[in-house]
Amino acid sequence: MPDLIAKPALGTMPLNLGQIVLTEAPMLETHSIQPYPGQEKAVSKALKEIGLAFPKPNTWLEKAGLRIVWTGREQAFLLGGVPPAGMPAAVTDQSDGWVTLTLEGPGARDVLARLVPLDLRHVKKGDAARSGLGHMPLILITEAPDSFRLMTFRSMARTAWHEIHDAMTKVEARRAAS
Amino acid sequence: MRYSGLRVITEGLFGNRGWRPAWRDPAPKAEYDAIIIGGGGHGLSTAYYLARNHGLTNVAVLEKGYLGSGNIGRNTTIVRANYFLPGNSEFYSHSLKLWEKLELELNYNVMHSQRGLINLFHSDGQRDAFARRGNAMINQGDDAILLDRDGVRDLLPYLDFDNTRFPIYGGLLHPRGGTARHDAVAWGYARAADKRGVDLIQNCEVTGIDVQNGRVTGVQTTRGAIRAKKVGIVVAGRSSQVAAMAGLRLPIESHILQAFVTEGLKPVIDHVISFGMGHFYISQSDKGGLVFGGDLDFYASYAARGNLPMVEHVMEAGMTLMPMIGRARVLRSWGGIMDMSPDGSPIIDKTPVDGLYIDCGWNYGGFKAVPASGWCMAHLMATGESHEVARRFRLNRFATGHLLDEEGTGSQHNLH
Amino acid sequence: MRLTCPHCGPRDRREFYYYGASEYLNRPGPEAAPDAWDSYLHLRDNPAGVTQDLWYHEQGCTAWLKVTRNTVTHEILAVEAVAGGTK
Amino acid sequence: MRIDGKGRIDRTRPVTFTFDGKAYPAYRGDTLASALIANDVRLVGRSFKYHRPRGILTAGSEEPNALVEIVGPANVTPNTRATVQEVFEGLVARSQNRWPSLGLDLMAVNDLAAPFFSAGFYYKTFMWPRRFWEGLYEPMIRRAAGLGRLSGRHDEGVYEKAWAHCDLLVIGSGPAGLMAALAAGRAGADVILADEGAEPGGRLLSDGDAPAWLGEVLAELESLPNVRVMTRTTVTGAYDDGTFGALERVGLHRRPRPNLPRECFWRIVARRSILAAGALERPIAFQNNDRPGIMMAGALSAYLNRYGVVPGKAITLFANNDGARQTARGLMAAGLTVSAIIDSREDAPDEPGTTVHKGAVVIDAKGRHGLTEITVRKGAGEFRIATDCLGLSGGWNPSVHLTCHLNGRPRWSDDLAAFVPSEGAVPGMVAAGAANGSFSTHGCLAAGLAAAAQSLAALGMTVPEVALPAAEDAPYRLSPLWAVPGRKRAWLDFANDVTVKDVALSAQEGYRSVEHMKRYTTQGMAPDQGKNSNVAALAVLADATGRGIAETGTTTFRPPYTPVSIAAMGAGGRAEGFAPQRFLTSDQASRDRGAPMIEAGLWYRPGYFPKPGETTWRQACDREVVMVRSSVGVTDVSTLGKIDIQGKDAGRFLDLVYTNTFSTLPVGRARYGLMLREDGHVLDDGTTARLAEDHWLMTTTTAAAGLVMRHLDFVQQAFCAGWDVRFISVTEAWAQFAVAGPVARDLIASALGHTPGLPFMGCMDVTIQGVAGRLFRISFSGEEGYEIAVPTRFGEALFRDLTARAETMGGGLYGMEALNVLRIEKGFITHAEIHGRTTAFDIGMDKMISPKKDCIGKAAAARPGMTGPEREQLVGLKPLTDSALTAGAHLFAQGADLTRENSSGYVTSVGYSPTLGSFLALGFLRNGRARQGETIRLVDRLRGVDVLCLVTDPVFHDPTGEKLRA
Repeated sequence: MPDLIAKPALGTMPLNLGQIVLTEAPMLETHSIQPYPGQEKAVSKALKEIGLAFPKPNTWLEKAGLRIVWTGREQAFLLGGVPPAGMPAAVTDQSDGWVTLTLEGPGARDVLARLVPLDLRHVKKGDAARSGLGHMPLILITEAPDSFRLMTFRSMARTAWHEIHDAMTKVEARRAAS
Repeated sequence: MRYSGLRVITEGLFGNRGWRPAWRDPAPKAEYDAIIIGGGGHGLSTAYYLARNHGLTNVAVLEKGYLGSGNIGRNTTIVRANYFLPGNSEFYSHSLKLWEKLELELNYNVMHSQRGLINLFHSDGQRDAFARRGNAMINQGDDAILLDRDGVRDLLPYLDFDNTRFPIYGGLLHPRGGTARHDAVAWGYARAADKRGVDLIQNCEVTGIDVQNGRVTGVQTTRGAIRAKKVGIVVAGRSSQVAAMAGLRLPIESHILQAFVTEGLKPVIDHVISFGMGHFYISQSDKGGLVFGGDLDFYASYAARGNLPMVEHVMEAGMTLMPMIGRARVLRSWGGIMDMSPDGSPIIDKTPVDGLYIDCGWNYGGFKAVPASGWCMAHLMATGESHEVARRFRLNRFATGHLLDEEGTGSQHNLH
Repeated sequence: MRLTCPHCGPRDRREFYYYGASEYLNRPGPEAAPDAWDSYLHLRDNPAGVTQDLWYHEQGCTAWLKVTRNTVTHEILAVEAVAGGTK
Repeated sequence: MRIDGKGRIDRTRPVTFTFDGKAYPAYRGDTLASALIANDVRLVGRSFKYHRPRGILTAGSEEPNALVEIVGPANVTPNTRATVQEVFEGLVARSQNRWPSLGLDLMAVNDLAAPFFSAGFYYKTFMWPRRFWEGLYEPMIRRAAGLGRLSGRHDEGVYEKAWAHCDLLVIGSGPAGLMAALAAGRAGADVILADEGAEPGGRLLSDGDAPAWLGEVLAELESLPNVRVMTRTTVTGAYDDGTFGALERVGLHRRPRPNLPRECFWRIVARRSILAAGALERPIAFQNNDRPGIMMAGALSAYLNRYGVVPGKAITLFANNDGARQTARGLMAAGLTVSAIIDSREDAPDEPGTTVHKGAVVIDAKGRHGLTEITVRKGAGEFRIATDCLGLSGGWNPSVHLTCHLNGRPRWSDDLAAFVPSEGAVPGMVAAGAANGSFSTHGCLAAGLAAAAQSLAALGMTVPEVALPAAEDAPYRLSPLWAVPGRKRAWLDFANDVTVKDVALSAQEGYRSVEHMKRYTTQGMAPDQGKNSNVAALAVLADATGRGIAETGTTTFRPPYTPVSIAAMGAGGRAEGFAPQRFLTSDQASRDRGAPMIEAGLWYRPGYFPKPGETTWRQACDREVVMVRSSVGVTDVSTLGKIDIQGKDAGRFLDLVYTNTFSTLPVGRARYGLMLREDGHVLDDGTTARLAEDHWLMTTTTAAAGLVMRHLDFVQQAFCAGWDVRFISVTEAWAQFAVAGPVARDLIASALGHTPGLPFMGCMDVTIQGVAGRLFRISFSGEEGYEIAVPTRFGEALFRDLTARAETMGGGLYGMEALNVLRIEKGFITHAEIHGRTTAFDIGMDKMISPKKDCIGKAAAARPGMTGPEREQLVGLKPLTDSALTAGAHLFAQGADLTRENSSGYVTSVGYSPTLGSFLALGFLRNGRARQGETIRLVDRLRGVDVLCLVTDPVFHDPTGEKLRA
């Protein structure tokens, strides 16, 4: 056990507004996987060991509590565990680099529509996207059409929380006024 | 016909029937001593100073649309001499001195208003950079005052000093900086050039440049061939196309810069103000509209119109800097085509073709340069030598590494 | 304005950073003459019409893209990854 | 006057509002304009230039006259169209651009001086004496100009921006838009139907009693989950690739509620679009046609049918087309008197119930504060008609505006005497209905359906069955009439006071192109953007120049279609929302110690850590510098960019992006690297460590972290895509702290539990209190220095731990100020020095450009202008006397005049060095390296500093680096 105390990015309680809930997700072991040129298949093969494959762009896969998310050009994040050793890929520990927020409930997409320039009309479980949350970087993981995980830089956690909260407030005020 | 307050009154009393055209509408002659391609601010002032300073009056200005149809009528009208690199300093200083006498020189009220320009800074590092600039301005013989936060607050109490992302540390005040009525500058030069005998030929597009044995001999136009031994290209965002007619490839990329004006409001902003943490600059026109702009749209374009990301960025900058303008409504937005050079500074130089001269690379600072640009381009075309305040504006300086990069962003055209 | 990123699909212009003409891909060799470097770094065709230029999907997959488009109409004709792409 | 039984207002919900301090009754559903009409208020505004009394001209957003200020509890909104602003309980409105009052406006003296205020008069006078412009003329002009007033207070209102995506955007919900939306909705397309009005229906609500089928269509649209009806939403701009801007008035029509946005600026992304924005009726110019009480005929219908009000008892109409007859019939059916119709057409039809003066024109109007009488000319005869309301119809202009936003030019139709949209002007957009010149209700319905069919086909969808409701299909018959000749002023642009004479004068003076005319007269540049007047002004110009209208051309319509508040488009930018904030893990700990936090890019970093008794930042800074030099200091350096680089070609890659060689660096060592831009100037510097054979960690400056990442991505993808190299930012993953000072090693040993035994520029994995971390022996202070990194979650704990240990050793925290002084003492550069114009030569590092290999920027750095004695080179500067120095000062040779020509350099960084007991500076001096030992004059004329300095090597402290390597 380390003597140093670990701290989450925010350490805040979930926020409920109307039917929408914003939560800081617990930190999850996260590793980036970047196959070397031409090695994507070999990496996929290696990932089979844990029941996964290198994900296609804009998707994520899940197996036994492990999740692999496409996070950019020739890059994926493995969430919840350690990648198999010896893959022909660069692997880094990204666990501490990101804050993950969950946004759930009817109207979650209305909240995102205030911050994210993506077309979310037809999103479904298994979708992933790189984009922006306002002016912040974003990895958007869709768990259901009204349930999302949002990852952004850990140092920007407060701004991210504030901006999502602000958007939720406005969505809720509109609902109340209608 | 001379303009004056008395003339306005006498004409008014007689139904304003006596006003005559501000310029003639001549047909192109077969030959001129010099041709200026481009009837914008720079082209018109070049023609005017060719006539005024060098006695060259057998000159034609060829304009494919109407006079002043380019960036001279699509800018945010800022006039300043606040550069810090030798080469730029003396040039813009010279230009500002010409501005200060322009109304009487042209007998046309261009409404040059020296209301003071304030560049805000938001960190110690920015203050140091602005101090360097301010000292350069004073060394050049121009004016600059370094304001601290309270000094800015005294002048601009409506800025948000308390609740803003990038607090205001101070500002560099350039008291002689200000604005002018953009169209009037084009019209004033046009009228004054016409009066000295220059032919201003509108709706005349140059379609070719005739070169024989490395010498220019004239141009082809939509209104026929016109001969001339000296031809000046002064076409801003279209420089690459026109120069290509003479086989030249320029260090220029054309980009869009948007600008905005609000509905008329009673006087509320008395200075020209520029934000230091995001491109945003603003002044209020005499008609009452807030005139403001930001950075380029950043992609090469000839469309003279922009897109929303930069619009929103500019508005967001306005809201963080001076949230009192929130309820002003944007009436119109527009875009100009900027001739961006690799170091952000202009080119006034000969070309490899004898008798062919070029004046371009104004990036988005061309408006304030109009008088000196014309002055120096005329000097170059008349004497074959660079004017002393424009001697660093060489076409080959990128090849040699003698750069004039005020922004320090390097050889990427859109970053200046 | 929207660009269709070969990895991410159609995206708003604000996700992209613009560099300049695709000429930047043709880096002269270390032994190239100064003229070649001048041309590479500074001189541009700057066409009023179809051009190819470089965009970076900065707020996206971080791919550098070569975009074929029209500078007069803003029509986007093609977008391809500079490094080739995994699809 | 309110008409019983008419209108769609809610008579069960009376409300009270005030205008210019007087309270009036109204109903929910009224606009301010309809409510004023209901209360017989005729005078509502003053014109821009002549301060002419003005009434309400239109019933829409194109209103040029009835602009008012809305006074809210916290702020005032100027230039609000009374025709758009909905009335709610407690609404406070007041007139603008008048002094002292609306009824008695002393500025109206301008109206008397009108002959001298002809178009462009100001270009011809106010030139002499020169200095009177800023002092007298301009302030006078500015005070007279402008319309409403900004309060000068921060706009604290709530605004938002949002995105919406759809297959089909239908702009306008009149008959064409409704049919289009219905068809596309039934086909299963995602449809957004946007309309400016408070309720959908467009002209169907205004032309007469709304047809029964309207309710059914709206109900069906409401029931379709794929159709989104956005009311109070004006599509304001068309942008590239199916992107539209739209402004929704979310809260402006009701009493303010907490958190409810006032407005929302939408970015709508649509695969296809249908422009069904209708048409705008145009006035006819004649003498004094701007009197209050003169209104568009269609507006009269709208006020009657939609709001149940009429602005007069004895109504007359002046038209050149059949359209105004519908207004007449509607009025008469409601029991009102239509005294006469003046129809300019000789062959105009009769109208039962009223007199039609055929081939007649109105030539003058009387009644300064409200119309009382018009003068009509028919043939050679003239006669007067008493009237308090004149409806005008000069025909209709299709709302082509959005089709022009991508530089499309509308096409002139001689048949319609109007501009119509050019096909394909906006890719994917189809114009339909009145917006496309089809003016009958039936024509609109059919066109809407056809447009939907066209759009659905393009979307690959099948057109469903839609039956067209029965509707009128009257032909559009018109004989163009723009301006009635007359001696006195006849208004074209009401808002900007541009008259027929002004346009004629413009042509007379050679401003004959349409753009010249617009700019010279200001025609079309007022808040209505020429919606009411541009076409007539063109016609007058065409007439004056002897050209046709088609040849004259039109000015371009640019976004926005209707003005949009800066606050809406800038929503989110207010206050701290302008950019994300990045916080260190040590942020709270630093604040707890009273450290002022300074913006460093997006980050916040502590400036200094004040101790009791210290009253200035300098005291704290000096103490912290001495502390680092004498014992040990701790500071958070996590903001530096950290890039993890892996692969067997990583060394080769580093050799390409750095000037110096990295591939030879042993594992467990770090090296300082210099990175150039391809143009040969310095991009960034930092240390890169080799963690393992194929594993590297690059450090960038805080400022350039993003820039360097983008640069590396480019180099890799463009030039070495096939190399085995991969990299990713790990900046956020690690918290990193610098520990520096003579006893730094002891502190590290105490924290680790053992002495690391790391050589200078070494790096190693460590376990610190049970946490796996990394230790680097690097220094930015010149003292023996370490940087220790742990996963970010442990950052705060380690920071507190290191701080506590340092304090027991006589050390403690130091901030940015001390860090800056420490690095100046050592001559280390930051972006104050590598400001984008400096070369490796300038900073004395040209030897770091390896001759053995290529690197980015090498070729361009070899250009003749990039090196040599003419360049300003990095030097140290030390005052000869005990004097303060300032950054930004310039350097002059002693005895030289203080001119631009003589300025031979400048100061980039200064600090007071408690170590050396003197201010020190870094700067650039022409040929500076050869001038060490010279005395130079440092002059800051902005701040009155003038000090003689010794030119020195930039490294002031420990020049041999003994302390570093100790």
